Amino acid sequence: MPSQPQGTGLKEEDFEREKVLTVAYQPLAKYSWATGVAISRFLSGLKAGEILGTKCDHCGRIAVPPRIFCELCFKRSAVWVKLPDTGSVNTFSISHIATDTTRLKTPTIPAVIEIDSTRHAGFLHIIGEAKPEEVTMGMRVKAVWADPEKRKGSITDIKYFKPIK
Amino acid sequence: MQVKKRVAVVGAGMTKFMRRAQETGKELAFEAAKQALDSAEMRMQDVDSVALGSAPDAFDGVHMKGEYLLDGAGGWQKPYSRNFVGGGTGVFSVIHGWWHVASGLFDTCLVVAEEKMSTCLPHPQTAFLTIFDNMIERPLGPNLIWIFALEMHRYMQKHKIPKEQIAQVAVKNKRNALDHPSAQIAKAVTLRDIMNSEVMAWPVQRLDISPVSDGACAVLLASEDVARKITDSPVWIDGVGWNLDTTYWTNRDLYFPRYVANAARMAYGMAGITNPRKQIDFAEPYDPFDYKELHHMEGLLLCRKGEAPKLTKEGVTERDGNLPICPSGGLLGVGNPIAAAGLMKVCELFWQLRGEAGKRQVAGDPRTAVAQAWGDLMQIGTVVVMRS
Amino acid sequence: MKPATPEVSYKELIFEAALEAYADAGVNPRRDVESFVCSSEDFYEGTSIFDEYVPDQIGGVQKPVCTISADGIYSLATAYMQILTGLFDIVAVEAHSKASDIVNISPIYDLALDPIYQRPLGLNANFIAGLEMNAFLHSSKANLTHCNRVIEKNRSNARANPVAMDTTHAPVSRARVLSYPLVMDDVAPLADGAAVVVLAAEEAAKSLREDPVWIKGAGWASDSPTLETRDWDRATYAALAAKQAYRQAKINNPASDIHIAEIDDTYSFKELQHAEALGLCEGRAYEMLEQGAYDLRGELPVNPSGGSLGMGHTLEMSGLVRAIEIVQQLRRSAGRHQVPGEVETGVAQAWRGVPTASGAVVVFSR
Amino acid sequence: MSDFLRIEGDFPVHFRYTAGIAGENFLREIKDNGRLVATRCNNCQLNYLPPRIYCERCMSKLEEYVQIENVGVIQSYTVCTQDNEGKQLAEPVNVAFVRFTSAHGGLIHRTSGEVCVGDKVRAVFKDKSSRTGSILDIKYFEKI
Repeated sequence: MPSQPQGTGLKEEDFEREKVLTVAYQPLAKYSWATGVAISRFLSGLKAGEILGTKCDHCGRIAVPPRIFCELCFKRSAVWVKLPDTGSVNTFSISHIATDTTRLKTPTIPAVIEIDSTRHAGFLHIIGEAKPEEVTMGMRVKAVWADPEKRKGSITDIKYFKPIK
Repeated sequence: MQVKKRVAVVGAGMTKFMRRAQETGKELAFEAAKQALDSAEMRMQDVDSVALGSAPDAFDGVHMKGEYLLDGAGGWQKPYSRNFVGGGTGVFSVIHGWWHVASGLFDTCLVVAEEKMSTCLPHPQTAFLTIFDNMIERPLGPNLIWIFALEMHRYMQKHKIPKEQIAQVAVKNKRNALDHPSAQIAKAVTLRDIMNSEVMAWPVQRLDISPVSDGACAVLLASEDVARKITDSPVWIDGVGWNLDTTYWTNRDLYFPRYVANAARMAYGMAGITNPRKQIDFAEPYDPFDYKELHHMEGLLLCRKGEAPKLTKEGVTERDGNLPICPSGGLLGVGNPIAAAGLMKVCELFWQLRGEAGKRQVAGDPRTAVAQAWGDLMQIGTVVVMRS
Repeated sequence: MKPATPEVSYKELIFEAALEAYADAGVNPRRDVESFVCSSEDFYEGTSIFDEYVPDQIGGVQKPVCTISADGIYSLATAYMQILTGLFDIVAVEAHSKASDIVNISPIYDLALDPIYQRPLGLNANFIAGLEMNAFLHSSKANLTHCNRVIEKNRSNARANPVAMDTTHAPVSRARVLSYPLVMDDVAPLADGAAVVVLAAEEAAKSLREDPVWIKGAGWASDSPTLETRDWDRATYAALAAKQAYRQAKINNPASDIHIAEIDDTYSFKELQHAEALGLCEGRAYEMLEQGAYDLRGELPVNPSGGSLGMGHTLEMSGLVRAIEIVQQLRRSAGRHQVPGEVETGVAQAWRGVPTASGAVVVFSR
Repeated sequence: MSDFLRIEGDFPVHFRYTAGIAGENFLREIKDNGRLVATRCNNCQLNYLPPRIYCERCMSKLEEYVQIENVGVIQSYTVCTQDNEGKQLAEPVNVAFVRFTSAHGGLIHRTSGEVCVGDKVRAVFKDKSSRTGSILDIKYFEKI
């Protein structure tokens, strides 16, 4: 075991006081991802106010988010099914921080929503119209859709899921 | 199954773990590699191959960062390659090196893991946005803590674990790290400190999380015949396992890391371990968050599902307990330069199994230990079983 | 391979390649394949920790799956090592390119340059290819006519290759200078594609098919990653990788022992430089090229597939495309671009592109 | 193709690179003294330029800095027409790889005007007052 591990630790002030030389750089890499057959159709479905899944005609499992294959059987799964826009909360968190770790004034409640009529299939989304202390696992929720004219074929076409009271 | 060549660890090295290092990533890699070579009294020209592990390029801010780091890691004019399995990379790097030697193609392999997260601004966490699905998750504005919080919450709910029992892990590991010369913030904390720390994304609080860090680690591997010439006390890699679960993490139940269990079974099978709780003397499971140590003890089959908090509460996992867990201080205590932190666990096994861990030495002449890392979208387990 | 594949996602592109490969090998990935090795770099994908996104479309869920951040030939070598350990009998290798998802490749190449010494110059990363090309032309007697001939040869070969993307019929032009002497036509155009290869240990391979193609040796190596301290007049990384692979394959005289070669031609001059590094000539590569030895019907065909210049450059998949071509040629199933004669031994090589000095080599035999 | 949606994205981060231990010394020598320094590996008899804290060949730790005479030789050159985003530059830029006889390595930088392989050149520094501790404190290489 080395008794004297090497390394020169710096403080943020060391940068501010230009104690060390640095190069600042802004990466300019940009992407435009082709969403493909499955996710294009899923997103188009959201635009139309529908949650679409795929059913494996081999094992019968319904997958959402949908894919053109069943990863467990390794077969094409081309049967599209319209799913209800209701489900239950598998797990959730109450987040006080934004992506860049700055603090939020109002917490967001991310959750994994299991969509009804599937077996534990679902996706990440946000809970709305609920106080943090009211949210529970297994809670029944329903999608709240953006106005049709504001939908753009995005996961955010569902504004959030709200508790079914 | 018959492995072609038995592989030993014959040297290890580690830099300090620091919030911000002045050294470039190359320089960090060098410092660790050099120490590993020196500790085995080996010259670079005697090393046949080099394996590197490093997590996302978006931390160091270099595309193809394996290429960038290679001279510091000793890769000049050598067979050199970089593996990448997210947070599982550190322990996986040893597996990557292991097959270089176990295949019989090389007698020796220098394994280096490096991470320089402080390059990434405004905060390394921001880069984690880009680990989420680019089509259906990123538009929701997620952050890394979310997935931990979602997994932790599910685990707590399934087994009805109070938060205090989980926080106990952070208390233990941060205390253990007081004895680690590389530790970034060696500071004892109380249960109350943790429970009162800022809530990031419930149930995750600030002190549940390991500190963001820069650093590097290295180990030197050798085949049995060569290892015995290098040292009288090689530490054997007797089992390796890795396993990747589906990307569709929202289609799984997160309360149990089945991919870790799969990887553990693979490694235990190779090592002839049938009863891990009895046959393993201590363990270094991956602990970037306190609950992960508990989750991974269960994944490593060191206890029943939901039993890890109880063992922690009873003191079983303390350094002087019956099954010491993270005697190094873990990521929570020593720091978390992602890939380097995973390899730090393998270094700890090496030092402990040789009786060289100094103040951190676990009692009772440990002979068999397991190190494990985890990563991706709560998805991969990487496991190494080592014996003295 | 195509310039763009807007109709499928990267997962769907890879799934199709995997289906085809598993059918060709006669394996069920869920039952038979024990380990999977993938190839990717985060900035090419636009996703950090891209290895998260690989298991489903290759049949690798809850199996040993890993990513090697390198060209597919490195992954092939990794799978080869995994099999040699005795741990696995059947291992699948995956590589892909979704270059059309990248809005502009230049800022990504820029991110690969040293941030302290090169990036502040603010120049397009292809200036390094320009410097290397000029150094190569100065140190060898090869000239721009030879570079043009490489481009013409590979484009012509690609026209017989149904997998290749459509190649221009226009004559080679040196008008659009990127970084003198490097012009647009010297650079392989980006393409999309996906490739999956199945490797099996000897007994397993024999039980799967009558005509397996054997890996006889694999090598990979890097020269200095620092531009200032590497060899500039030759591709030392390729020579070292070839030496390692040839030693395993017991190849003493590559110019005669190797019957066909698929080598990196990311830039036209690189084909000549790599041919020399791999020992695919007695004297200089340009002489062989002049004599027509590297033509599809020559004595040692080089890039009969069309190479990256002809087929399209598929990022980390390029080397695996080279390897697959050798397998098809040795099986004599290459179709219209099948080389004539008895080809028994072939070599495939990859380079990781600017600014690296890293590459891999694999030797195949029937 | 309008049936197939695309989603746009990027890396919403920026980077701050330290020059490192050896890089710091190298750039400070340029900034403060207008000198080029290398690190010496006595084991391999090499002076690394740009300097580094390790010998990539023998992995010795390098701590001895030696001054390199400001006379280099053009090893290769190019004329670059595009910037780092692939946009056409207003004026093509002459760039060269310059080796130094007493060093292992060299520097890649702009040249003033056209050069040929084998030309002797020297680094021209910015005025001391405008140097910032960057590789751009070298304005360019010029023929001697």
